[in-house]
Amino acid sequence: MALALDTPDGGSGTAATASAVRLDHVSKSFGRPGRQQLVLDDISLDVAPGEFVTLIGASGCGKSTLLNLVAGLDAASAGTITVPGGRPALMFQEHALFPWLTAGRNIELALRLRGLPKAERRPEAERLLSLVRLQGSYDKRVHELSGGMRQRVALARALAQDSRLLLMDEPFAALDAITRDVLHEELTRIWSETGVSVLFVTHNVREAVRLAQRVILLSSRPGRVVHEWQVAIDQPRRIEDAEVSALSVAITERLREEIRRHGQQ
Amino acid sequence: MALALDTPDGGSGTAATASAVRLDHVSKSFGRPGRQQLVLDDISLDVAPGEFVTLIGASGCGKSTLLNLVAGLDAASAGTITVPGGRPALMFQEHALFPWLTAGRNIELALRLRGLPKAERRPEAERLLSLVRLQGSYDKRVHELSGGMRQRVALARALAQDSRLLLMDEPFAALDAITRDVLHEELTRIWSETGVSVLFVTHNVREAVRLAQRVILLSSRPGRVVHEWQVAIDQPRRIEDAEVSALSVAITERLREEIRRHGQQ
Amino acid sequence: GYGSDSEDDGADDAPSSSESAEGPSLSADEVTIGYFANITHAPAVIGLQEGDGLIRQELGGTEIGTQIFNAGPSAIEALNAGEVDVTFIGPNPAINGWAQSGGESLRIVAGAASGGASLVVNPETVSSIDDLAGARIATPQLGNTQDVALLNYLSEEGYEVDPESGEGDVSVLRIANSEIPAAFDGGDIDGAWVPEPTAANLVSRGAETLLDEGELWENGQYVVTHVIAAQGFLEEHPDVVEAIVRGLVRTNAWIGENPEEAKTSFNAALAELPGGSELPADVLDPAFDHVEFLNDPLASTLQVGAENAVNAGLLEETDLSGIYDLSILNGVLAEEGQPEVDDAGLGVED
Amino acid sequence: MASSDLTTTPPSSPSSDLAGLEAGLDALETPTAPDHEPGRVWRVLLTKVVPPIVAIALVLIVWQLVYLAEVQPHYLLPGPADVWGEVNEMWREGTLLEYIWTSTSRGILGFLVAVAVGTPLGLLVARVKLVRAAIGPILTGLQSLPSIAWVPAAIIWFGLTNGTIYAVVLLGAVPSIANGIVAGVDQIPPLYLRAGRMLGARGFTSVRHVLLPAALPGYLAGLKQGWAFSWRSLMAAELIVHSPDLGTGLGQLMENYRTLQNMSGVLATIILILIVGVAIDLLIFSPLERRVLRGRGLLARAS
Amino acid sequence: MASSDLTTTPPSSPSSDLAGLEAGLDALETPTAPDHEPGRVWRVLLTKVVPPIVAIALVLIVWQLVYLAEVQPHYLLPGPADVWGEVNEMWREGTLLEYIWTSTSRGILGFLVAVAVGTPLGLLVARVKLVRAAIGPILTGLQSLPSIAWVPAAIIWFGLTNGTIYAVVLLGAVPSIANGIVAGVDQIPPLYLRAGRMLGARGFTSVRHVLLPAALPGYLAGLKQGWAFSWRSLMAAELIVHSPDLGTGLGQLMENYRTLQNMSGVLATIILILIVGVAIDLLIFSPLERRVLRGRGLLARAS
Ligand SMILES: Nc1ncnc2c1ncn2[C@@H]1O[C@H](COP(=O)(O)OP(=O)(O)OP(=O)(O)O)[C@@H](O)[C@H]1O
Ligand SMILES: Nc1ncnc2c1ncn2[C@@H]1O[C@H](COP(=O)(O)OP(=O)(O)OP(=O)(O)O)[C@@H](O)[C@H]1O
Ligand SMILES: [Mg+2]
Ligand SMILES: [Mg+2]
Repeated sequence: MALALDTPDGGSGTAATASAVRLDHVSKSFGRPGRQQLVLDDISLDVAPGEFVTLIGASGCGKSTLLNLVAGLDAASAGTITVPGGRPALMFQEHALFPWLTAGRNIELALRLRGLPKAERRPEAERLLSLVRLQGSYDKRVHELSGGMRQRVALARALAQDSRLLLMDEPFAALDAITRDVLHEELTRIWSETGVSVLFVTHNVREAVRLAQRVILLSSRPGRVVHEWQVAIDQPRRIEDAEVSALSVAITERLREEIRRHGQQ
Repeated sequence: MALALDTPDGGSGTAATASAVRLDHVSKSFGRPGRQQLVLDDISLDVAPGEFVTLIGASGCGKSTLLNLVAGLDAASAGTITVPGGRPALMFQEHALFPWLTAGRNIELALRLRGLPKAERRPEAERLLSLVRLQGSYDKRVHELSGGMRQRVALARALAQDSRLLLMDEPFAALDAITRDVLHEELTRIWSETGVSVLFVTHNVREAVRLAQRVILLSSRPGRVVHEWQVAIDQPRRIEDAEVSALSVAITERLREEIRRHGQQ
Repeated sequence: GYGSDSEDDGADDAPSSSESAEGPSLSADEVTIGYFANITHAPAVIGLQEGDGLIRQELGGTEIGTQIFNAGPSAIEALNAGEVDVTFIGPNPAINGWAQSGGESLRIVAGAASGGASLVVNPETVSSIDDLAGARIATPQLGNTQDVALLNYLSEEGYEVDPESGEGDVSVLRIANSEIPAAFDGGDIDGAWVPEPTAANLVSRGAETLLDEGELWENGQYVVTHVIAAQGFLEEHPDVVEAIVRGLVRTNAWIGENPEEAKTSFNAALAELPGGSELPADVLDPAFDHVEFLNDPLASTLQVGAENAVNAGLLEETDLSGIYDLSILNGVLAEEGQPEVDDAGLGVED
Repeated sequence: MASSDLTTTPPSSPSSDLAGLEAGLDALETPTAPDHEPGRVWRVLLTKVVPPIVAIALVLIVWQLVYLAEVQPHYLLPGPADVWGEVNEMWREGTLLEYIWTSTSRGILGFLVAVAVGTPLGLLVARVKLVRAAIGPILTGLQSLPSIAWVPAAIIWFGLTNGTIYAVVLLGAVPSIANGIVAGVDQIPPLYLRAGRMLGARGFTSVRHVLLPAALPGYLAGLKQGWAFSWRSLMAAELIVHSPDLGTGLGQLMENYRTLQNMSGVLATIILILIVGVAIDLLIFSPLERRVLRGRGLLARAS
Repeated sequence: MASSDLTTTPPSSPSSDLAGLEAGLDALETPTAPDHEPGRVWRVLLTKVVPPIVAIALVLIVWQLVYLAEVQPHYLLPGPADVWGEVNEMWREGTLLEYIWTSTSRGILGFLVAVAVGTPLGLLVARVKLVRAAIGPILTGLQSLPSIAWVPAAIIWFGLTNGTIYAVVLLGAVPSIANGIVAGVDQIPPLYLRAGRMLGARGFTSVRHVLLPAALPGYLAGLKQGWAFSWRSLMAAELIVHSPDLGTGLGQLMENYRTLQNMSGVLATIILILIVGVAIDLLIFSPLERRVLRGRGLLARAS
């Protein structure tokens, strides 16, 4: 049975004495003064250390913007963002691999900047590549990789940073169902073994439920937290599980409602 | 009930007197002579005029490569490709929008190159934008669009070409479930109204079944056609339909098998 | 305010055109004359002045184009290209132009100036000829008149110098005239064999004249500027050349009679150039006095200069006969009641 | 647990001498605080107008100090006042603007012709393999030929006219501009070319709608270098061709000052040339560049 | 229904005069047939070696014809044989290589120093807004100052040494190289900078691992222009400063030939300068460029 624990709009239930990420009334608008567009509106959000949170919402609702704010790549227009654990690892929606390096070197650069001694880098890069099922692609240039392969190299690079907080923007969008399943497995394993906190954006509601402890739904224009679900299904879960399906259907229904409501405005 | 009609490996059953796309024993390898990698191996494939065919396969199996060959962007290493209907429209896996133009202008450029008179371009571009649910984004620059919005503009641009053959490389990968549903609807409508032929790559097996008349499964390294399903479910279908689900499960199973077999080699 | 000191108040802005309509028309509608804006070209500077320049007056209805050069090669290039018909120039570019064209391009039709070059040195490092060993002496250009003179002088004094590179017992540096004062001030050179007004300029900065080139020549006279004409132009429009030569002869005569006015006039012409300014008296006076303006091209000194250049290896053996055509000059001199000049056997043979 | 508030805390950097530089290098990467405040005009003034003025003031002060210390005799290194006097004189004589205009108009006209010639040439070299193999390296060779080398030939062909000046300017600028567009085209991500091709852009349509706009940032950089080449070639040409009928440009002016050993004049001319160069950059290239980069989201903007 | 076989049929183009050009412009976009055939070496020869040779041969033939037709007197436009004779004489005298080497070594050394100075300067201008506002436009202004303008100042500071020559070369090349890297940095897609930042690249690490490699294609284009500037400035400097201690370079050589009105010599020097320029491009810049572009998938490759 899906043990979904609905909480009302906004704010997380847990006390915020120690959080991996904390957003306090954060807003963000784009554009020149005068012609501004409000994208995120008064978002408050807590991710507890070791928590796995997924963000869902319609296309263009501000999920990537939110991750950028948390990553410190953009400044919020209002509110404060606190990330106590130091620099998070961000996996961009576009792969953002460096085209002047090979797949393996991209990962090694992350290892190097993290401070790993030279001798350990190559084996570690190979290990990460095989983790994402790309053993043997070490020497491939970025333009020689397929879309899904690039995404996996980017995943390996993000993992190479060994951060306490992992921000992932639709990391599995370009992967086939099977590879995705495998990587779900790996990600869950890494998460439970290392206790890293994860903020994960996806369009695949089943994926969200499959992975997360908590699913957050954003509305569009402007993005607001409209709903949260605690996912109390035991790990190991599988994406085909009936409980996952059931909760997914409920979430999808709410998402549809949200979009419909927006269309009527 | 899912009326799936399994046909054995390779070759299409229909007579090829008139096809929208015809591949005859096509192979493609990359790399310098001596260090070549065979990506597509002896692919024979026919798309009948007005047919909707989806291609699925593991990440990196050569789907995008195949579309590039059909589009004439790359030359096959062996075999011949015939596209009688003239230049197809290709929607790239990366959005491939021109960053120096606004969203609307990107679409207008396609209209202009297709030969539409100046006065009709702007209204037509607006129409296409609202078709992909982006009314009001005409003046946005590419870098001001979210990932999913870019993908939708690219879809609108491909539709603007009004080609007899539409090649689509994971066009809905970055969209939320609801927007995707809506666009499925639109695409099916356009397809049935205009009789365009579609060759559609996706990782979402349900999507493949939801849309296609025929689903083709490619194996990896090298890519070969390993299986085909005729999808005899009546339109209008919905992605949640039981028949769609049932066939999807079967296809996913076959895909898993294929990947497993590959892993063992 | 802008242009408040502007000299032409519009009215007399187009004197050359209005003036050219006045006089009798010569065989050519138009003639282009080249010269340098420096002291050894003073007859041109003065004679071609807007308004009352004597050369201008002689040319009457023929329109005059002027072209100011800053180095001999450009002048010869322009002459060869037919862009300049007559030009004032130093002896060595004329010899080089003559030699390279196999005697086809030009002829010397008159002299203009003599003298004006000297070896000036820093008295602290070079006090006599004997101190020249190891010194660094500048000339304005490889193979030009002063360069050849220096090389010749050094070899006569027993110093060995490789003419091309300038290496040897004395280092010979080729530095543009305009940079020589700075090089001297910076202590980069111990002296220079230069024409006026650079020599006077160096003296005003503490240099001393070690040798006046005139001391090496008979009468102290040697050609430093003469007038050449393109052969084609000379054949087609001898009357125009004659007018120029007559103007030159009269200008030289005027300078000889009115040296102070000539200085003022020269300085004024100089100041009128874009960016031009009058030379200070401590440079102008000695420089002007050091140059002699005369009609005689001093053909024999040209011959000697060419031989020196050949000896120095800076010129291939050249036959200079035919480089002079002094018939026009001698005709004009006869008219003016002055003695004829000699072409040292290098004249055209008819 | 150390809490770093990303909105306010600057990135921690080593407290070495290099810290300032490092911080500077990070400047563009660090998100800037949004500026809705009314102080915006002041901010622009502060960041755009004050720094160059301070820079210029600093140079002037150092110059004046060096002058006063008489590191070099005054006739070799005149002070700012002397140079200003020289400029002022040209102003009063009413010749200043003529000098500037003569050179600037020649420079701009020559540059425009060079663009018109260099752009198609560059496109051909960039896109046609045979042409590239045949003349690509020769272009670079030509680019490194000093202008003076062309003068004799130009005089033979064009005489002592503006034609010679323009010929020398063109021969200097065309290879540079062509090389600029070659570089720009080479850097175009192939995806755009492919996308253009799929949209049906061929030949000149493709050049106009895909190739040129895609190559624009690199092309602009090439144009800027090409302008510098035009201008320098012009200066060289003006030294040689100097006839009163053609008007006097800054090149001749400088040469005359040099000949007359008038250092104040030389410096005044240098400053005039600098001002023209800076003005061309500020009025033409900078705004163009900013527009192009901003349109493509390559410029980090405030807010 | 007309069937167009995409593998073999070229794109249909209008049968106008422009057809050839259009086809050429499409060349890179059209997929090339894979070449596994053994004839590959020949193909490379045909496409890489033959075109420049044909181009040079054409120029020589036209030149010889013009010479024979005596469009200009021979002393103004000598024929190829005369010029060859001049080169040959330098060769026999053993001075040829010295001239080339003197200039080339100066040019390369000056260029390297200019790179070492210009690169950090350009990075500062590109990345630090204050510096950019303060000296960005001045850089472009400096770039357009003719080399000759620096000669008097350089002589005052450095005397008649190689120092003066290098100073002139540097003042010519540094702004060009700095502007090149500024342009290169400006064109970096912000995504890479952000990615680098997320990976923890700061300050010099960021410059080394992200900024420089990302700006490399534009930077290389700037270096090429910078080389042209160095070389031309060198020629200008060599014209002015000619002292026996310093050796004779090509600039002096050309000036000497001009003085002597030896057109064959002038042309021979021009050709030597061209050869050096082409060689530098072929040996240094072209391979570098090709490597950089190929590594990033910006070069269409056969197969
Ligand atoms: N640099 C920008 N300038 C202006 N508007 C922007 C900018 N970046 C994003 N936006 C706008 O902000 C909104 C949210 O964008 P964002 O990329 O965060 O969406 P998203 O939730 O990630 O969508 P998707 O699922 O499609 O990736 C969009 O409407 C977009 O147009
Ligand atoms: N230009 C190239 N050079 C070398 N190898 C390439 C090149 N393009 C693609 N490949 C290789 O060809 C294979 C197929 O790539 P392709 O992009 O067609 O895969 P795909 O099926 O589209 O995968 P995905 O679903 O991940 O997009 C991959 O192994 C890839 O590494
Ligand atoms: Mg997004
Ligand atoms: Mg793909």
